[in-house]
Amino acid sequence: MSDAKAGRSGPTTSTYALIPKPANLQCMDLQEYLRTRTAETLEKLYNYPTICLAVYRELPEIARQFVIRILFVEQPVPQAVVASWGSQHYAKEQAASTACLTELNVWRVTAIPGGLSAWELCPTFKKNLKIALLGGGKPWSMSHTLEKDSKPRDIAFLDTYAMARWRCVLHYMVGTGSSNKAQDSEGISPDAVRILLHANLMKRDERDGITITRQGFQFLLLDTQSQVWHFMLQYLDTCEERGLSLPDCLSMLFQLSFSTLGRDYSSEGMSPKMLTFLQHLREFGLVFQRKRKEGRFYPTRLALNVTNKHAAVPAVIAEDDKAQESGYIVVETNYRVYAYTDSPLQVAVLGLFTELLYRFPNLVVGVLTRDSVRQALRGGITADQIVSYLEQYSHPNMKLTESAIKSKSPLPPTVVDQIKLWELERNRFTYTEGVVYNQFLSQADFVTLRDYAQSINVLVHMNERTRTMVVTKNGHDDVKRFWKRYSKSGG
Amino acid sequence: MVNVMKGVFVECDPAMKQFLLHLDETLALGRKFIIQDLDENHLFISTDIVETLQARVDDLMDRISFPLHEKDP
Amino acid sequence: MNKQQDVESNKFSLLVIVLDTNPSQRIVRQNAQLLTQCVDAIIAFGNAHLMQCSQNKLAVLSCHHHATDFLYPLPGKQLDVRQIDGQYEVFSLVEKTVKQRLSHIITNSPKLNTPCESILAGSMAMALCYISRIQRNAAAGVKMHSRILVVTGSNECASQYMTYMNVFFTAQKLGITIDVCAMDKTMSLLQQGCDITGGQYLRLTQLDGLLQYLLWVFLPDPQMRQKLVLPPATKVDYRAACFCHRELIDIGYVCSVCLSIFCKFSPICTTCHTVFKIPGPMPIKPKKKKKV
Amino acid sequence: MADIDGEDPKEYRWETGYEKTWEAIKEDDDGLLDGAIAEIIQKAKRKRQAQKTQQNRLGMMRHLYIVLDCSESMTVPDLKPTRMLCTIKLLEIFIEEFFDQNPISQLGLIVLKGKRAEKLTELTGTSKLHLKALEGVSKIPLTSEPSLQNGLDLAMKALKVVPSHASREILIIMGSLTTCDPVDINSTINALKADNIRCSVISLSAEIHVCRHLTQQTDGSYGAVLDDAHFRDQLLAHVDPPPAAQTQENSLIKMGFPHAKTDGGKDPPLSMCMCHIENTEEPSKLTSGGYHCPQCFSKYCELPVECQTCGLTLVSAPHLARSYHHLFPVQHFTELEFNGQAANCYACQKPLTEAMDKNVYRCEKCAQVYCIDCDIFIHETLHTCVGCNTGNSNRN
Repeated sequence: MSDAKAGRSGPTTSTYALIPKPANLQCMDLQEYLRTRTAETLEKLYNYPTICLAVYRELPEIARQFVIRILFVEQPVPQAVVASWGSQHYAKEQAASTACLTELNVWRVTAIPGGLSAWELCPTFKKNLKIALLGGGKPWSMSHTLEKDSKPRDIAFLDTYAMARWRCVLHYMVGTGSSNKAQDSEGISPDAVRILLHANLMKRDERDGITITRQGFQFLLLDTQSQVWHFMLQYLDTCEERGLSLPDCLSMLFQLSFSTLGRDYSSEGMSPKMLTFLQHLREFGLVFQRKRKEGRFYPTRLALNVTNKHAAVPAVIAEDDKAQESGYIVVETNYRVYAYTDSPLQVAVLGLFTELLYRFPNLVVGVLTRDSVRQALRGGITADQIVSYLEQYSHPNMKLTESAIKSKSPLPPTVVDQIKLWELERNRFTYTEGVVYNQFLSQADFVTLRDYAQSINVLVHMNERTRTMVVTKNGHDDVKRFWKRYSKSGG
Repeated sequence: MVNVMKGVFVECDPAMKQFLLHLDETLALGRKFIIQDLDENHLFISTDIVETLQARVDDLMDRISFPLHEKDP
Repeated sequence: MNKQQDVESNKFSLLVIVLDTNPSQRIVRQNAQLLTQCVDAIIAFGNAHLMQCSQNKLAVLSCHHHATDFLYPLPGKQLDVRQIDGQYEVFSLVEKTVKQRLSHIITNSPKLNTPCESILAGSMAMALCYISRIQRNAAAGVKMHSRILVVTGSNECASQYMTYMNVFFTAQKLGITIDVCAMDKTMSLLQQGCDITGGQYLRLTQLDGLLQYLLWVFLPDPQMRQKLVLPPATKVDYRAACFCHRELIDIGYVCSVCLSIFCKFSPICTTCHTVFKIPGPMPIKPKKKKKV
Repeated sequence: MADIDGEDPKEYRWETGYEKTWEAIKEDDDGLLDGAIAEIIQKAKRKRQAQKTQQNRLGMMRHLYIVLDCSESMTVPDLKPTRMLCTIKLLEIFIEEFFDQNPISQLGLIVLKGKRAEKLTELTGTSKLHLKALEGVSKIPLTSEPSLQNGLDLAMKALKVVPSHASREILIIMGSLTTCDPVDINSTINALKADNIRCSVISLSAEIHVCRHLTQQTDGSYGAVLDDAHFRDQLLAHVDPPPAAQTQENSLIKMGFPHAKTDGGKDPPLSMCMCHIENTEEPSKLTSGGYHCPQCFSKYCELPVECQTCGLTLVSAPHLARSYHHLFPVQHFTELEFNGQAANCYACQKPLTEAMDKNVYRCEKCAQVYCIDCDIFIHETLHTCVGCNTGNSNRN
């Protein structure tokens, strides 16, 4: 039985095609993103010190230490030596770090005299990381000196501006933007809409209108920093189509993310294409520029540390939303949800998994019902997402109750459990598409075929007594071929 | 020789399996759909029935769940 | 959904480097070039720390013979540094600020006629005040790990014993690790500090490859050091020195009022002038009997 | 406030007697009270420091029993989440602090449950044991009334035998307003007084006469808590060693300073330690490290400890050094109105501004200027004036 279990994690992916389950929002971090790139692309990307710096910061902590240890070593370092740096107790973590460095092409294997294999940092990466750390090389593209801005913008202004711009996108998604488009002259551009469509966050419906998708709703449950990153990744996906070069755009993005908040930078000397990119960033609120043609811009908080959501300077929330963001939701044991908010966005998000009962100027009352939660689950939102959203925004007073302190969650345990139960009851079945083999003539045949299926990791289930086994759909061809060869040779 | 059949491998709890067996026996979905009863937690069924089956199970769950609270006083 | 990750990434690490710039250090007296080399290594090391994670913070203090000063960051407005090459803006700022401040300090310091000791303990106390300020200002829910790295080529002196001890215990209480890189003599007091706070003590006999040593031993956070193989801690001698002769002793007499340590019994405490009624071993004797 | 120019002369006399706490609280520019409240707290902290005058004679070797009420009254949720849970949390902090500040002192725990007193831990010098016992306290069913007398008697019995040069103390944490005692409690109080045992009480509800009487008779302190923060302050006030009692005998105590032995870099032979030898839960293991009593060479894995074989107190020099700051405290800084004495705080480099820093603090010795946070940090935690220790010019 245990063998059968081991194979299950793999095949479940094949169920997507079969069962009408919605595709979930896949959020990649920088590392995952880079892993999907080819080695040549990576090599090209490592030509930019900014990208090297960003990649370095995203490495696992052991990997970071390894890189810095060999950064100043001229010869390759034998693998055995590198392996001896880590403690035995953390061998697994070390192996993961080593693999990660290899996958990202940060280092590679070379042979050294004596027949040993050794690690050597990829020369491009090494050179450019050194430049970022110690200096040398060309300045980054936006660092031309500027005259002093006569009216410099302060951080508070930039925050408000960035959030307003970003909220435009979010409001557009939930449709609250479209209803009062008349007053809100700053809608979002066709370009942004195209990215939303490309990212599957929104889709065209029958009447050629645009509606939000399941992934879109999941997107809304993310925090702002993750939203921006996901959105930018989608943008980068399409940047080649616009005639922009991926390395250029990515390096520009990281330059912004490494810039200082509240400081102005120059767009002088940028290629026309990069200027277009800058205009797009401006639209999403990642940079502030007074006029389109002005050679001066300010990066905003959204652009800073774009890859790392925890690095986001916490004050990302504009002043007026402070109270709301810090917690405005009260959940009672009778499944009622009180949200002290008037933001249509927050109401819309809440509406994803609660049944709204009343709306007051500053308060919305809803109730978590089986139906409302199931609807959210059907939309691909997980129970954990719902719970963590409610926890994240729960009212400070909720955190002071005895049960909250004991259980470390501000929500009533019954409600949390019930939401999870509602999710579980939907998953009483797991389906795996596959092929069943039965009526074997001899035990030997069965054992041979079973062992083969197991060895190539396609066995889903087997029962020795009834001589029955199930293999995955993808594995069937291999097993069939093996069977033909086997039966020909054997009998 | 060996017999080979395509279909869907289902893993569930014993109670749910009995429910599936019941649906199969009573032809509730219009026809038989279980290809092989593997053991108490596993079944092998035909592919095209899965959607109907899922809807049916959802139905069942709806019928056996109780509203936890009055929505409005 | 990924809470564990949340907990892990919601932290940052503050490194305060206390650099001994006292011109009476032996290595500086022999070759002034070495100080420049040392400063370069420290800057690169500090930047490597900043490079680990965008939230990481750095402060550099110089412990000069007449005063202790912050080399980085400046208390008020930072220098306005624009990029001149491919170096990351923040790193350039560190480099410029440290060098500028240091040359300012060195040129303005009073002339030194006789060699004098470095007041490292006081500089470390200042570093602690700085750390506790950053800690106070850190946002709620953000975990901050702080440590102090002392890089010195001086001798230590017993006159700072109390200050050292207060610094070590404060650091221990606040969970601050003290690392020491001794470039000349063995520093047994500082070694105790490393032991008390769980830091690394490294004594170099030569300055070649200083940066490599620093990166190797001191760059990993204390939390991550257990995952790496680092030089093992040496046994530290914690014997007390008596107040009367300043000699290390195995068994001594302690005043019950002021805890002064004496190597021989005396009827009056020289520190607090308490008169002792009963001859020394008496109060212990009945106890011994009880135990047996 | 309209009446800037002095008090209203028509104010009645009985009104002036009040400390008008509500007038002390002023809204800041944003209409928030936080700033004002923080200021009151900091003022209180400074006040407490000021009271800590230089005491040359302190009871450094303390033997303290904590007597904890576990009656029904501890279930009251006026301290969040309940009195009991709040007390346990604070006691954890207290125990850690106590041993941090009083490394050669000993502590024991007594609980009062159901009119009886039960000794949870004996007097020992390691915090681990007490913290473990404290974990179990939360599971004690909280019922009926406590008996103050039984608790005091039990503690007294244990404290009577400690050496005369040590200070003997009992700290009682009372939730209940009543006590259910077997005989007249005054006899116990008199006995405590005769034995020089200092009794202090922290009441979680209200002031109780018999407790007040007890503390007055035995030279202890009495406090009734307002809220959890105040409770914490009251409790932590007991961390500092009390002044030595007049009658306390002074003596020189023989102590051993073991050093972890290494003979020429070789690992010492494996041996058993004495501290775990009778412990059945964690039996003694053969190890090579450890501290050896310089008198009889018994081995212990932790310091400080009293040698079980020869009765010698074993400590390390830093343990003693931990207590020195009580004896050599940093001098009180002078409070000055801020008018640009310095651009930033000498210690933490915080830029000083008129808006944020109304007062600054100056050390009279080295004349450096500090912000209020550093003033408190230096006096409460660091115990070292930064300015006095960083300038050679001031030293020589």
